[in-house]
Amino acid sequence: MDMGKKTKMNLGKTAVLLLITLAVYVVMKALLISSILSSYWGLVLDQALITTIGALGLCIIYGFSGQFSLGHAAFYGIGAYAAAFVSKTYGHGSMAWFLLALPVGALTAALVAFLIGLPILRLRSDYLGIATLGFGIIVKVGMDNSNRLLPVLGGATGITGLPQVAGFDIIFLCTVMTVLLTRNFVQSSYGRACTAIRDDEIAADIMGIDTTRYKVLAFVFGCALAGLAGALYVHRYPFLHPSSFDFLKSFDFLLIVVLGGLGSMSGTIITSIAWVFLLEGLRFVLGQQFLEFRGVIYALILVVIILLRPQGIFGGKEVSVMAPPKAIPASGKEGPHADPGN
Amino acid sequence: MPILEIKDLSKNFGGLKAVSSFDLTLEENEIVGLIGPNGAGKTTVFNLITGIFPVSSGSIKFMGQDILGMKPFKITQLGIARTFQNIRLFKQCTVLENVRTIFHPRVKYGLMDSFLHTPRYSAEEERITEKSFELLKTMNLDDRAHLTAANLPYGDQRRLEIARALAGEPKLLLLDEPAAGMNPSEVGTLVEMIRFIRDHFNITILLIEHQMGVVMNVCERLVVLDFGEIIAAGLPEEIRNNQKVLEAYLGKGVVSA
Amino acid sequence: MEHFLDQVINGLQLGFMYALIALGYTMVYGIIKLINFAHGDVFMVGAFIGYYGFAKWGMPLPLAVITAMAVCAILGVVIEKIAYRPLRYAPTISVLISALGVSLFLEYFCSLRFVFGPNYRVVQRPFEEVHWVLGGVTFNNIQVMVAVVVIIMLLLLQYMIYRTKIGMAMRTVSFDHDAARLMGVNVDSVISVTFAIGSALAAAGGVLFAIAYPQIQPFMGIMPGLKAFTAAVLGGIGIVPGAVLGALIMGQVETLTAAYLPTQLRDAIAFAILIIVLMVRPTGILGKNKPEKV
Amino acid sequence: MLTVNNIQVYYGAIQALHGISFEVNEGEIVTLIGANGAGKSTTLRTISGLIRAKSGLIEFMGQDITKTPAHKIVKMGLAHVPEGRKIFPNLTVHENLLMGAYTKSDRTEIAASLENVFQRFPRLKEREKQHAGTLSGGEQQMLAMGRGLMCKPSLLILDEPSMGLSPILVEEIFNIIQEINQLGTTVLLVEQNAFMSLQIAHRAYVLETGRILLSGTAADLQANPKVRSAYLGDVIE
Repeated sequence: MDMGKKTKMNLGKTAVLLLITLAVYVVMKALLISSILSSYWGLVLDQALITTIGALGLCIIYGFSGQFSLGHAAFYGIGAYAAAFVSKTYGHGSMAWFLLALPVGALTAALVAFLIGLPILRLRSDYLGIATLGFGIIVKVGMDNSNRLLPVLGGATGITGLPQVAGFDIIFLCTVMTVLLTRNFVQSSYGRACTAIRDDEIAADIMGIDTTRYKVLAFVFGCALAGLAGALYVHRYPFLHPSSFDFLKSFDFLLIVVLGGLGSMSGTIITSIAWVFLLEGLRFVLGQQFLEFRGVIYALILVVIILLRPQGIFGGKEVSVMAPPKAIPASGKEGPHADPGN
Repeated sequence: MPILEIKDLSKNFGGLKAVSSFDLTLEENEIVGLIGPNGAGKTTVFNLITGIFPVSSGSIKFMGQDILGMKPFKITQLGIARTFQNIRLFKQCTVLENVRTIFHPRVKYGLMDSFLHTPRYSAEEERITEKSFELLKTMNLDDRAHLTAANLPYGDQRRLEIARALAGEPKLLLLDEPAAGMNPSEVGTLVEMIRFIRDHFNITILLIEHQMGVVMNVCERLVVLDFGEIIAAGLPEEIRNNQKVLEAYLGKGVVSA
Repeated sequence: MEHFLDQVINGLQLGFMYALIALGYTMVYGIIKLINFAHGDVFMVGAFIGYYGFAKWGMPLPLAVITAMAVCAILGVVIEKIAYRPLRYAPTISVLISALGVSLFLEYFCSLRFVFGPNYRVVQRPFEEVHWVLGGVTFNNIQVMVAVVVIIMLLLLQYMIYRTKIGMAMRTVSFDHDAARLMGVNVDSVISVTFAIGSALAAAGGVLFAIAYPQIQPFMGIMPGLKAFTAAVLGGIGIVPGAVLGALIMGQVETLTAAYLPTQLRDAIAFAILIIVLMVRPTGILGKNKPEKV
Repeated sequence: MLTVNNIQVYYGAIQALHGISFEVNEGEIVTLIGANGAGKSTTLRTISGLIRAKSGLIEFMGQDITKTPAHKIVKMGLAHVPEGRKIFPNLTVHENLLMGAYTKSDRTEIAASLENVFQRFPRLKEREKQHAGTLSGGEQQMLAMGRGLMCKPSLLILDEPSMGLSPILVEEIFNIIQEINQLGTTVLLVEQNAFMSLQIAHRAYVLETGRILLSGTAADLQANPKVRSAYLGDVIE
């Protein structure tokens, strides 16, 4: 196999991935335009994609780097508020300001993640979990009282009248970009450093990897994705309320990532979409009369899945387009041979 | 200049002396064995060299540089690599990934190249993969490159740890019981491999081992540790006939037996 | 100053209740390393059973408390058997997700109209509230009751853990399952007992809570559960005196913040203190940091 | 008394034992020797029920215990002193010993056992109220053995009792093992310290990577050049 063949294979996978997404896009678009998919289900679809972006962020943090975060929704919320602030104060529905609000949301979340991550990522497993959970609650209190700092943020009553400029197209595009970026990151040397930390932090350290640095890197990247998801969310739903970002939302992200199978991007993507549709689907299937059973059924499904598939649905595996190309050594070139005597 | 110079090294855990007044000088290209009964403090010496535990007193110099108080990853990046007595592979990763990961500190592309998979990324990945396969081949593991590390038999896991350590391009390699859990034919191969590694990669090797077959065959010099103190040092033949060593190591009955 | 002491007493009352809940978290964590998110909901079920007992079924209060404790002990054991035990050898995160599922199940199930219903209920206390003033400090009979009940339970628990065979077995299981098995300890039954005791304590806490802050609803367990868990981590999770210490600190922090700072900041300050403590002592105030063996 | 027949054990996908068979007769000291990683501890853990064998049969006192849970095996009279001792550091010496008699409920019997253990290990009596974590290595080993004896086992399994002990202490421990055996307890001993254990054992098995390589009387194996070479490292052929 010649040099560059592997590169081609990688490009090949990217091409296949893009083709699939294009096909999905065309089908979805057709369904939406022809109103086979009602605007209500269109909204659900957008929510599913936004959830996917946020969940991929946690997939990086927890699934690939092993950092147990129970505060992911806080960063989703920070992104949402930062973007809402930009759009509400300056944008007023302008597309250019909206496009600016997206990176502002992501970067604000990333910045906060960096500042909080540097000290708390020293903590291990459950202690880190509870510290991030605590951070999430602090952020929620901050949102509830945000009007004291900036009246436009609305405090406990939330913000209304946000311009709904995000549509299916841009949300879909952001999702595809997120999937590609995450995949590329995971399949790079930086991603491998993170995965090594997940598997054995001490060994990674002793094998020459600056563990603090890569834990923070993964955390910042994952939180930036949560921020991006939040920024999209506020431009899709006209009403922003602090309770959308409380710790129960963090648990949503967590259970998606775990049910999908830790360390599986494909699992995270599919579970995100399935989970959002399941929740709405239940509403639909149960009808008004039995709607109150929705929560009970939802909880039961959760317990049953985890009992049946403790490793998650995908159990760390990837579907082939998301998997790294199988590296094969260049033939012809002889490696050194130990060729031991016996 | 010696590659490693340890002087008067001591380590206490609570009141317990794990290592005391330990001296060791390694010259370039040596293979030296560190032996002694279970619990003698051998692995502690490795942990002190690689910076896992802070040293209680003494000095450690690597290629003339004082490495006391450095973080483990920094010490490794200077050129000391090791394997672990209780195998510590990146279990959920493939064999190949385990080796490729260790190239990270010297990788020649940035984060942006990672995100965008630029040509620079591709070329460098190509190089890392080639080198990893060379190392796997050296350790007879190239046909298992895509298996998950956790599913390898012990012998293969031990050899993978060595391959992984070599990926750090070390000047000094510390092997902690490389033969444990291997069958006799694997042990024979291992002895050859250790010699090959020394010659081919031009490195110094310090190894802890219980199987005397390996130690006597591969080491040029031995240091015997018991209760954290050196009780003997010298050529394998000398050690083999040293009564103090035989008693400490094999039990008192051995001489009469 | 008197106002301050009044607040300290209020904080003590809250802290005592947190302690009852925190003990269940810490015992379960000590034994199977699980953050049992369903624990706060067991507390809620306890509050409801107790309330039904004394308000609807006409039980005397002590009997209502005991009934709530018994029902919840069984509930705890059943939860462990169905949702956690099958995952004994699975990754801890799977068990945690299962616990989340159980937690949601209890909340939504209890919200069903034919169970407890989704709405707040105001609890009619089975006795009148009586205030006393002693040396300028005000306190009431509810606070005295809470203190007495909690202290009795703590002493009983202490006795059980340190003076009985099952307590000794619990301590060995929390050190090492295999070593305990080799002594002839049936680890599964010890785990069941732990869940039973933890849940019973939470139930007692629930009934006290219902009487002290006379309002109950199916989601009432979430915040106290979270606070109690935080208290357990603050004190050093897995350590019984740590849970009590952490709970008392949490109680004080909360009431004092509410009294002297904007009330809305209460939760933020409580969790900020947790984070700061963990920065200084990564395993809590009484926690021991065991270095990993290399 | 104990028959192990062709047991195979896996850790996940890795096979740790490739069909081990051996037996221990009443009154014997039998030792399993071999290098680190040979599968000695795994064998013991399988016998005492901590790990399940994938196939094979283990019989103790004529009963099939292959699938019996560990806590029931203890009750049948098999005590296992694990590698690394695993004493309970936060329990006192006294409590540790009581844990050893966990399966017993007769108070006078327990008191008698306690008396017995204290007689054999007077050092433990001196430290009765101390937390076990504060004991020295040798004392911890004595505590672990004493704890094992508390249930008056008919078979005592010892995993690496000499680990980390000074030669004098090792000798003391081995003397005690011999005494215990002479008083009627059968002993299955796993040791790295091969020659020491061959001296007190009646019979021995040599393990290598999950298989039995050699077996025979201790005296025969002690004289066997193959064992000597495996341990003393004459040139590998």
